[in-house]
Amino acid sequence: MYEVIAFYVFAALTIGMFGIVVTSRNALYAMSALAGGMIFISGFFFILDAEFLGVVQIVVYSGAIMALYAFGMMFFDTTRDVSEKMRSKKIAYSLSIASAVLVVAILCAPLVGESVEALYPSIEGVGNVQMIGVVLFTKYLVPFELAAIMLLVAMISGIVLASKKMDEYLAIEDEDLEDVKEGR
Amino acid sequence: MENYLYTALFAPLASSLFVALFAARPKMLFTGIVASLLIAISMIASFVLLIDVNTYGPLHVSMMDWISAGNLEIPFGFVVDEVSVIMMVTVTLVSTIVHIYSIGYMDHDKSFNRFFSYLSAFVFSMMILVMSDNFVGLFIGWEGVGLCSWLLIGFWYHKHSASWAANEAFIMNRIADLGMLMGLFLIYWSVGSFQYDEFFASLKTMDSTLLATIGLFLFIGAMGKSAQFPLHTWLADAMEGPTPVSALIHAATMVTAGVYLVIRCGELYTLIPDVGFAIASLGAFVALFAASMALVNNDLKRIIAYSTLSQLGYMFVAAGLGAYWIALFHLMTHAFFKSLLFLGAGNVMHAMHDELNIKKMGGLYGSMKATAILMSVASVALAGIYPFAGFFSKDKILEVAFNEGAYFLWFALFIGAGLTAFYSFRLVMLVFFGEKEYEKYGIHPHEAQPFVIYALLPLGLLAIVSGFLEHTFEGFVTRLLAQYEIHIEHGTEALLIAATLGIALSGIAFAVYMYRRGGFPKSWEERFCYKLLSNQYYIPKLYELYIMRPFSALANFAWQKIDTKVVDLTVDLIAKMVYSTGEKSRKMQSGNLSDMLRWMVVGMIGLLILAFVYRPMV
Amino acid sequence: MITLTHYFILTGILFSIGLVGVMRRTNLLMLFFSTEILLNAINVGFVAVSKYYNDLSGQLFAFFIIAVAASEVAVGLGLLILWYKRNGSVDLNSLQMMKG
Amino acid sequence: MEHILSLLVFFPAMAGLLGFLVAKESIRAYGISVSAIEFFLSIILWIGYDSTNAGYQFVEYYPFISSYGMSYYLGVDGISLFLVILSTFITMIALIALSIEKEIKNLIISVLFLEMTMVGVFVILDVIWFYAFWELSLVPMLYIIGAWGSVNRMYAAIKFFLYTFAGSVLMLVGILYMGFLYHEATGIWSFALPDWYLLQVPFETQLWLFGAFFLAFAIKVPMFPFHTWLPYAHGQAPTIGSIILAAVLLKMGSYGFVRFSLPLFPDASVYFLIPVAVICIIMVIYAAMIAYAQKDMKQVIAYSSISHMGIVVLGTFAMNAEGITGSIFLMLSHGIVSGALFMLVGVIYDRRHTKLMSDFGGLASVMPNFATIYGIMLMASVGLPLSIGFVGEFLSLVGFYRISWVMTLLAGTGIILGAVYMLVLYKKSFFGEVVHAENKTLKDLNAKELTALIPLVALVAILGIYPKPVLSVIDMSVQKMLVLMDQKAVLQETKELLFKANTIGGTN
Repeated sequence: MYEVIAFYVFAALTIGMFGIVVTSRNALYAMSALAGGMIFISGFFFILDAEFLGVVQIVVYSGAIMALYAFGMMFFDTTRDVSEKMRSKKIAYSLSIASAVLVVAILCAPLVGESVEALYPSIEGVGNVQMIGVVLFTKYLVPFELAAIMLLVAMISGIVLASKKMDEYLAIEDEDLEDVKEGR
Repeated sequence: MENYLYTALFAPLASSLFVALFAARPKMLFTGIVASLLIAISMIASFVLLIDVNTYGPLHVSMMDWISAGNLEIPFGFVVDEVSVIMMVTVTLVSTIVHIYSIGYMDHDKSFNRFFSYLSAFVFSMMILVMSDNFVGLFIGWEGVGLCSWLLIGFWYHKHSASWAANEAFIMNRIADLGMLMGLFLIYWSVGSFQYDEFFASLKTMDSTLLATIGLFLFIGAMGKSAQFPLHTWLADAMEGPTPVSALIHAATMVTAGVYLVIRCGELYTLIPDVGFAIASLGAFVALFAASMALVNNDLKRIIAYSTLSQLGYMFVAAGLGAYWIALFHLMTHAFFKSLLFLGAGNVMHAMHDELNIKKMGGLYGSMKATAILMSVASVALAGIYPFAGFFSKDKILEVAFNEGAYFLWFALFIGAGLTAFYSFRLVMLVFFGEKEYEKYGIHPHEAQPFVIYALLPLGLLAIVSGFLEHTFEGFVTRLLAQYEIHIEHGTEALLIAATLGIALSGIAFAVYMYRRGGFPKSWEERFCYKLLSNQYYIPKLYELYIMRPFSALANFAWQKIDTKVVDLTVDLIAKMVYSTGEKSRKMQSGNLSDMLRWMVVGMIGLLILAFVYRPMV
Repeated sequence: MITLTHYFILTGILFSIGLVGVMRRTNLLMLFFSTEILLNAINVGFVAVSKYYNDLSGQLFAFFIIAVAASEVAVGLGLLILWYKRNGSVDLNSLQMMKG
Repeated sequence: MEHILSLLVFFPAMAGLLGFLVAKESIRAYGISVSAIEFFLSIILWIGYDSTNAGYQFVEYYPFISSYGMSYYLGVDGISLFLVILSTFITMIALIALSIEKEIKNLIISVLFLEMTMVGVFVILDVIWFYAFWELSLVPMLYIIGAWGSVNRMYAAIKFFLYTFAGSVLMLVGILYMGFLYHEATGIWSFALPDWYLLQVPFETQLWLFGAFFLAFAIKVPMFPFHTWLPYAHGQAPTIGSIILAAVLLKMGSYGFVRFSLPLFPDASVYFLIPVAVICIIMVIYAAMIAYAQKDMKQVIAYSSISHMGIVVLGTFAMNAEGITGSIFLMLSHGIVSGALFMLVGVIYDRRHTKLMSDFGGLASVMPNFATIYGIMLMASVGLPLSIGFVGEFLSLVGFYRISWVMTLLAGTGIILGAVYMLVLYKKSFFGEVVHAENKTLKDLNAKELTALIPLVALVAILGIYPKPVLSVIDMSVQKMLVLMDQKAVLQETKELLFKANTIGGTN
């Protein structure tokens, strides 16, 4: 029963938060709403007995990614309202709704048979985190390592791209080149 | 004996190839002499073979395989039997004389060597034609003589008319060759072989429709080579070639190849008398038709060409009615006197500096006695006056027509004989007697070189005496060919001979009488009949108007309208459609990320719909 | 009782909110936010399936998605900053160089 | 000898790669020697070929992607042997006669790569590889036309490329479906042609597959109405491109009919016999008429190629040993003759920079050797007996006569119309007076051109007089193929037609 209540509450909250994200004119509001939405999502994860993911969600999304956005936004002028020239909202809405309906229709159609067998069934009495750890370091070891490398690359590239010095060289213009030649 | 066979066959080839080495060089006398010698060797070998065949019977050799595929086996095989040896002797004899004659005739031509090369190549092709033991071998020779005829008619290629005539001859012959090829294919698929003997052996087992079809197809081939109506126009135009060529190819040998083919397939045509009768009727028609055109023509060589055409008609009458040996006999005698006539005409042309209009000659007897006598002999022989060669062979043909009860054909030939006599002597009179018209044009005619005249003497002799060989000839060739019995009462026969002789003599007399007095009045030339005849019944015009021009127009239409405007345009249109779709849809690529994202969602929806429609049913 | 269908519907709603954002916003930063919503919506779906079929693969997928999202943000933000510095705007309409 | 086929296929390409290192001055000699070695290799192949064995010889088989049945599978039989020799021979001759100076290095390297693909198409027995070579052959040709052609070359090159490419895409679908069928039937994947030969395909399926392959081959041949790329390609291509295009590339299409359509889909081939024959007849007559209307010498020969290829395809669909052997022989003879004719046009183009017949006239007196060789080739082209052109044409028509005499008669008009346009061409260009002053000083053939042309003339004569060594080898493999077709046929009518087509006598 609590589960049901929790689901609906979280669902309402998440939808609301995300709704704010996509409609808000202020970037700061949008970001805050997004962070909230993320946390509520982690609520679903806890309901679904995926504690590990729930934690990761909070830590990575609400923590790391949001922090990244927050830092990123320092570069922009966030207090000003985001001015957007909107074109044909109707198309956007109708397309989104159509796709959502389709997704739901497909997913709810009786396609996922009863005969699905679990590849990695969770075992009674073993914690979720432990299970994930086992699977992650056995079957998904290579993807895991790749993900690690990817993150590393992303980190470095993020740093490089955002750093001031690189910027100058990347955005080199013809007149800049002249300046360099003349030793200025 | 095989060596003689190969000598007879390959000596002309050797001659041709040897002389061809010097083809591009200026005149070298020895090429002519070597060529004549080699052809003479071939002639001697042919005579040896004639004696041999007479004593020991036919000779059959198989040299090597040529084509083999599937069930088809075509060898290079040669047969020397009674018919082919007669052809060989005739061909090589006339060829030798023509070669020697040409040394004199082509004396001043800068392409002297080339001429001999072509001429010898022609002899080689002709030998293959007559000696082959199968139909495809015959076809090799058939096309080979066509090629040489093309080369030789167009020998003076800088003349537009010559190259045009050469092409016309080749193409006309090709049309007929297609018919012949069809006949060959039919033979192959009914018999499984192209060999004469196998084909004749299986004739009995084939039904008559099939035989008639084969016979007709083969005759179409013969019609082309022998210039029978409606494929006859090329022969008169072929007179553009040098005169020795006309004598050899377009009188004595190549044009008789069609007759040879019918004679060779005598066993076939005997079984299909209806087709034979059709051939004979066509022959009789051509005999009269060509003779009528010869009546009014003023071109020295064309007159003789029409006469050849007419005589070929006679031969076809005989062959079509089943008198094969008589056809062959006429073929042989005709070869002698007709080539003589042409070669004499060549002398006249030389004397007249290549003037061909007989109206501009006259009175040449004074300056060229020998030629005049020889040509007169040939003309008498052609007219069929006793005791000259033409009498024996031509009269026999008339008897055959009468004997078969084909009185209509007989009558046509009878009239033809009269016409022949008339136009032959019209020519003789206009050229050699009467007013010396040439003086008006400042020409000083002279007799040909003596050796040229000597070379013609054998032909003159043969034109006189070969008729007496009739019975020997009959005995010899009827070993192979069907016997032909003439069942006419002696009285009737004598009457017939007398009638024929009478009409021929009256034709001559009429010609002599008329042209002594200066010929027909000018007003005749205005008449419709005269115009019709002198324009060759407007047939060349009809061909040009209704075949050549429409073909040309259709070809242009097919190219400019159909090919570029329909077929190619369709292809280009498809390409353009692709281009224009790209051109139009590039607007989609506005560069705006929002738009792209929208397109992405559209695509996603499309995919989702597909996924939904084709979802796996549980 | 909450069934898998409920979760799917929720996923669908969240996803379409994300799509609306993706299509509607022209501010690049907002676009990034919207993509995060899309990713999160899918994550919910994965975890729900994982739960209802008692299979850990779903959770692991979600895990990797989070990793990808993190790297995306890192690189994306870097580029965004770069662009902002050069153009002074992060509006999509200023980015139309790929016009066909 | 074991790897001679691999050597034949890849030697030119390897040599072509090395060619980048060769100095520009010596690249001509290099190209000629490479192609001569290649030709020599193909002659060794012929010497080593066992003419009593009708099957594939010099077979090389290595699994390539074995889980999907792809293999590197080479082999040569009587049908392909002479086409390989033709390819190497023509490439060599064309390189000898080459007169282009511009970017000659790239040109020669392109030609060598082209040679690889041509030989590859003829000797490969794995269908996927066949497809690869088939398509690869377009690329060097695209360059040759596009880079060294005349004014309108880009249009011609792109048209050539896209047109032929579009056709073969459908063939790829056919190939994949055929592989799928094989998998269905046997449970294993295989794209080896000899394996496919053993598969009996249901009639309905045959029809579809025949259609898919047909389009690719028909465009390549090119059959009416897919022929319009050819005049453009020939008109714009440099001489060497035209020679190779006419002599070898067109043969790939007709080879495809013999190698794929007939043995793989015997019932469909018989079913479509009459429509195909009708197309062939249209090709023969229509192309001959268009050739007659042309003003450009090269276009005449280009259209005459279409006309002759009509007879080639007709012979192939005669369904008997005479016709098919004849059509393969006609491929060879057409390769030699049309190659020579294009070369001759190139000779005069090099001198006068025009190909219009009206610009010539009277050439026979200025260039006697040129005129002689031209005349010989022309006579071979119209199929004069004892020249190479007659044998194939005669056999093809003999063969098809068994199927339908009316159609043979109609196709036979090709020999008349062929004589018409060829003789008219000859008359316009070679006969008559020399009317243009520029033509009076034209030089006759030089040593280089004679070196290239005399072997062709010799071949025209030799194979015309004694074609048996070639014919018997072809014939044996063709008969084997016919037996195969008979075994594979699923319909009774097909078997009856095959029987009828191959027996003498009986009703017509």
